[in-house]
Amino acid sequence: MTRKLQESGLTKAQLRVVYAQILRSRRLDERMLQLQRTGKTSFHTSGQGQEIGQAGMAMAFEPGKDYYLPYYRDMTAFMLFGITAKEILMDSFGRYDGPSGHGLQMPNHYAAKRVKAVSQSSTVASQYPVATGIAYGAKLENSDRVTLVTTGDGSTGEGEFHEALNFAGVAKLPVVFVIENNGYAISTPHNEEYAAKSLALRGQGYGIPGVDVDGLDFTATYLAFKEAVARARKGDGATLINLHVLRMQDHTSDDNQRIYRSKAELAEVKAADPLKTMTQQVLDEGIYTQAELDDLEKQLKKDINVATDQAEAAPLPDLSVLSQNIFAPVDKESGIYGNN
Amino acid sequence: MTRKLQESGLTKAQLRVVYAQILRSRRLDERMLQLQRTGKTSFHTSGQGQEIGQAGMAMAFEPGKDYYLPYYRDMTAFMLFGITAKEILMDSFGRYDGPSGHGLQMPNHYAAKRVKAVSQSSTVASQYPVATGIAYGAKLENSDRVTLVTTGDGSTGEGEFHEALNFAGVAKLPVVFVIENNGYAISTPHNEEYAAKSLALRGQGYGIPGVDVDGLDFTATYLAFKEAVARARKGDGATLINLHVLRMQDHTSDDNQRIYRSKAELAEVKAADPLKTMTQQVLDEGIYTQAELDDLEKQLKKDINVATDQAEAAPLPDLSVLSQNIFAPVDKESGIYGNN
Amino acid sequence: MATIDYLQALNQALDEELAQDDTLTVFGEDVGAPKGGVFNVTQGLAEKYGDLRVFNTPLSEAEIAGLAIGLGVSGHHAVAEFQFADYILPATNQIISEAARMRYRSQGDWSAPVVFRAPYGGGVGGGFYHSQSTEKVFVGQPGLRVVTPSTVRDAKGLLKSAIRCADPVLFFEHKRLYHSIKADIDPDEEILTPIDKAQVLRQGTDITVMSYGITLQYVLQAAEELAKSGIQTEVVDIRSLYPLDEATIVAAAKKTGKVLLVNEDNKEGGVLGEISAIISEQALFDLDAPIKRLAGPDSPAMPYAKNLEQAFLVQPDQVKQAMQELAEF
Amino acid sequence: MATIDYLQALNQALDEELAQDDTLTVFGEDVGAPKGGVFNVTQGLAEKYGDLRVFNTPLSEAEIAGLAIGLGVSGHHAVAEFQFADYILPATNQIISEAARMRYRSQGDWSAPVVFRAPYGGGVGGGFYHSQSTEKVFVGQPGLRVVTPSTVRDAKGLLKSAIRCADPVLFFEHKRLYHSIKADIDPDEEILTPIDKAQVLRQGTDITVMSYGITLQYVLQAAEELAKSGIQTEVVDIRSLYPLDEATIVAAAKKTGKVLLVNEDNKEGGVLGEISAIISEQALFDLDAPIKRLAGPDSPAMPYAKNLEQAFLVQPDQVKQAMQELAEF
Ligand SMILES: Cc1ncc(C[n+]2csc(CCOP(=O)(O)OP(=O)(O)O)c2C)c(N)n1
Ligand SMILES: Cc1ncc(C[n+]2csc(CCOP(=O)(O)OP(=O)(O)O)c2C)c(N)n1
Ligand SMILES: [Mg+2]
Ligand SMILES: [Mg+2]
Repeated sequence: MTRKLQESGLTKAQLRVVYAQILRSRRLDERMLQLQRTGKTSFHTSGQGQEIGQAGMAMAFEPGKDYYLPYYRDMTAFMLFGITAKEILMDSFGRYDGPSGHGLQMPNHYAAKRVKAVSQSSTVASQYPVATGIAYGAKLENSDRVTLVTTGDGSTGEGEFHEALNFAGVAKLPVVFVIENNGYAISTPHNEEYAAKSLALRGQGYGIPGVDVDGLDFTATYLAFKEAVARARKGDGATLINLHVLRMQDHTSDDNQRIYRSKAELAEVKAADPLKTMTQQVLDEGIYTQAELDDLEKQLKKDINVATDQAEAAPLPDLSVLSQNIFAPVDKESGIYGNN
Repeated sequence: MTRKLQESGLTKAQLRVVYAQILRSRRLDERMLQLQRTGKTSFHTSGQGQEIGQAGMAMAFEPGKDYYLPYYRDMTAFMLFGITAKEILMDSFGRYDGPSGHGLQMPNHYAAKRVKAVSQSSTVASQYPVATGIAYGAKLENSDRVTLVTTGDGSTGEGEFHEALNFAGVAKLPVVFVIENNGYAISTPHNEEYAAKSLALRGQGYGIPGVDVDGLDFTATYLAFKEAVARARKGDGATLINLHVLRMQDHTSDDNQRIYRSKAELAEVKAADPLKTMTQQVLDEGIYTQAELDDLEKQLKKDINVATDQAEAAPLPDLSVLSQNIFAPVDKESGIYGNN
Repeated sequence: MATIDYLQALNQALDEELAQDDTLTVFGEDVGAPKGGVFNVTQGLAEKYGDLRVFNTPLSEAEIAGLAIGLGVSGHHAVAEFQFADYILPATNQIISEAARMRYRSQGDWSAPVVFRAPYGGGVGGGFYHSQSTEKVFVGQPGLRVVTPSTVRDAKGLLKSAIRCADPVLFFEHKRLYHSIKADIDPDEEILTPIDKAQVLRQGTDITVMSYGITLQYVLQAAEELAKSGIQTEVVDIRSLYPLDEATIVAAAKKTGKVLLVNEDNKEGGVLGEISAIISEQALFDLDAPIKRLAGPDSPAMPYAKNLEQAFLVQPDQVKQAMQELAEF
Repeated sequence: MATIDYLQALNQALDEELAQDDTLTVFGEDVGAPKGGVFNVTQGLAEKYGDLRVFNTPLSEAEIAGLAIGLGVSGHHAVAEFQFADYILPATNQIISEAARMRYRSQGDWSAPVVFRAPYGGGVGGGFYHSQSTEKVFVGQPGLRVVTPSTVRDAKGLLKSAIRCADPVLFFEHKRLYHSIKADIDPDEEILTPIDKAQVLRQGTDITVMSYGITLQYVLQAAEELAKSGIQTEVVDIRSLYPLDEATIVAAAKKTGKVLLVNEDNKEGGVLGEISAIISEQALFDLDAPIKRLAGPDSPAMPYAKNLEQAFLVQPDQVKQAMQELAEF
């Protein structure tokens, strides 16, 4: 049973914001798929089905204080850290003002200096070791900031996943490792990715708690993350969270999941859409009325239209970028080293 | 309590051979340290303290049928697979007839085509993925051969360790993964290597059994490996064995463990020498009489002297080796590819 | 005869070798049924040869490499796919420490006759991690062959030869050649391309241009155009990036005395440097012009925005212009 | 003034930088107390600066690299040690995909000001995996500096500059220089060596020899000896292997018109090729002789048996002979 939103301990006002962001992110995701299909952008990776889990996750952190190393499906969490639809769209259009990649990175490589969301590569799991370095920094600074890092279930096969968790266990690092487990790595189903009953069991092998969390249940997710964050802030070390979510869309816009997922399975996934569940919850728990939701939908549509237009109108990177920021400039005065 | 040797189910004759090989390997190891100290060879890695565990391990396999990917402390197991002191010494002296490296590899890089002991690099844990390929081959051949691969406790930190176990779980490979856990990685104690209560717990994260085995207890070790091998032969997949042993000597002849291990600890390790325990056992259980043991010692000394002289007298690699066997010769007839 | 493209040629090569060598396995991320690889190079093979021989692996490139090596070591053959050439990097240790050294360090007791396939190259909107030319990371490792086909015929013949080769072969496939070049290939002809030879694709007397990958297509096209204005170009398909075919390279350089080297990778530190060094070591006094290199800029390959990506990529008109300038030198 | 060796110079550099930069951390396998590294480069530092700043890591080179990168990204500085240059290979992906690309892909929003130290080179009885020169694997990655000091002064000054550098620096230390070269260094002098410049160590007019690592010592010695018979050698310490200091290299080549390049690595595919290519591209008509390279053979580095190891290694007399032949060319 999905737990009540109110059991999360968040206020109604907070829950309104969360829900609105989730809905915004769904509508934005749909728009981005559409932009890709109509040739306005060249690529999109959808996060549909992972939004509720990501929202529960994001709400447990302090954006601006905590570091965040997202992966390519994390649009909802990224927005909850404080990023706008327009910013995200600028990255999709390859515009220089996009915070993630300034037109240099592919779409969906979420990052933003402003909220300590760190630049990511496409090489899966390679953010995990980097996250441990950032977490180690908190120890050096005697800070209670926490580092959040996410990846997919398939990506846990990588050696870098293992090496990071091992060191985090040894050094008791303030980091929350998240597996957004949607059961697939592109076309490869989970039983061809790993044979563990649950990836949460890996925690013990590193001396850190590993927990299974229902990422379709906002409250359950939020509370699990709250505990992991508290643990980390207190200096008790890392947690591994195996967050069970759904991948509702193709792997990316280059993929066609109907080749490897049956009609029945896809229908099931559609039926289990956690946004539907949560929409029912916000109505049932009196967080929004139906009329308010209708307004919200209208507002979001307008917002996203405006954001799309503005993002598209933003300038492409200048060609001079090709030779900028490769190395730091060598300091002319000393003549010897970068401006570290 | 150390279990009785007879409880292993091995015959007295077998146990006599095992013990003699263990003793031979200890005396050979001592000789190799001495050869290094006197400048006759330039390097040695001792396996003292790991012999009993290795013997229990080796006895569970069928040399010549099963593949074996040893690591650099595996001299005892390697000898039990059928390799002579002279062969090992040739490798130590860098002689071309050494089966492990033909003078090209450093000492202790145990390998021998004859018994399917596969050539190893020094890069720790990199034999683990290779072992899975060999194990996969057994499936292709519909063979019940098993692959044995060993490494140290510190080496379990490597990503390649993880990747190999993960795939072995998924593909249910007939492989036995061994961690010879001596509590140190050079100077680094186990609590700075990993935080798991036991490395055996990692098994669950890969969907394979993980077991802790007392590598100072021959019978316990042998029976645990027998079970793992039976599992693999039956097609039930891999096992991870965390074999608890002692490192009695310096990491290698380039190291000095008195810098990082206290006198008290080193005294404790010396007192716990499993060879002493086993010697008492063979006497108590009537496998050898004291007189026989005295003879055995004499015989071993003679053998090792002869082996040392013969190995030293063997030829160095010819300089032509520098340009041989880099690539397979290109087939002149077809003019197109190697002699695959 | 049937007209097939570069990708179909690769698929045919795998199909034929799977049929004739029953120790052969083909695997990698999403390589098995039903997807058959993200580019479809292995499409239909799992269905035909079973999912014990053609299969998906978890995301773990070091394991993919090691799995192949272990198969090779124990008498099997393996074609391992890295989904993108960018993702070979996590497997660097396996490839260099294990595969490349296996034969030599054991003096032939053991060997690793495996093929590592990797789609490389940019211009596909792939940003930094789906566009790189990573061949430079792996050349210069004795024991490891690095090759790349740049024609449809070689896509088939070189892959078949690589599979039959007794040594590990790192096999780069340019993504933008997959569907952009086609040729008539007799499906019944057994095509086996020499694995250690460069290839003169066009004879010429005025300038010599050596290249591989998509830029080789630009060179061929420019050579065709320049021929009309009387400039005759000797075009060499480098093909074997390591070890290089010194004899063919030096002969082609001497023939015209004017050499241009072209590839898509960054200029400094790429494989063109070695080719240039071989020429200036062995044919310096035959040269009538500096050995020029036309390559990508020395910035990380490759930015996403279309304008930057195009600015990064060596363009056909740059190739033609460089050739013209060299002819006029 | 105090006479110190190359290794002590490295230790001093770390000590001074740990003292002046309290964001700096130093770590790696066995780097902490009490061992202070398998070569003792970090000896005494954990005791002095605490084991939060100077510490052991588990065996996991990708993690070591990533840990450093994460520290750099979040405003700390890190010197990560790879126990041997051979063992950087498991960290290739972190170094190339993360460290080298961080600044560019984020247009300066993030950077990775970290140093990766690695003892390289053979002649120490280390066989294939404790002897390699792995620099060629990492050059040609825009965003990643690759340097190596070949003098005691540079061991100190270049490491200090690398630590202060705002970009990732891969720092190679030749193992056989650790104790074989000594110099008088004023402990109170703040030595900072330019991180992007080659260095002319000796002026000459007859031949130009460029090198780095142990072979540079042979070059200097031979130059000294040849000077007695009237051959004046211009000796360049390449020092910055990527990006190369083209200006210094080209000027030195033009000065004598006769160039010899020397290193310990295999010949084909090593960094000498790029140096040669730069020269033949920019100074071809100033050359009076082919650009020669003297390097290791194209076989896996490095066999264990003493006779083979010595046969692999470029020897002082080979260097001298090559220089003499070039002078007489
Ligand atoms: C090192 C590496 N190997 C392969 C890829 C190609 N690739 C991109 S996403 C992906 C699947 C990831 O699956 P999962 O971790 O489950 O995440 P999901 O996409 O399902 O969210 C693959 C194979 C990559 N990006 N990096
Ligand atoms: C990839 C790699 N990193 C570092 C080393 C250097 N090294 C050799 S042995 C060793 C410690 C291994 O410890 P452990 O795995 O516990 O095995 P033990 O020596 O204790 O048997 C290290 C760090 C190496 N050989 N390979
Ligand atoms: Mg997934
Ligand atoms: Mg150990």
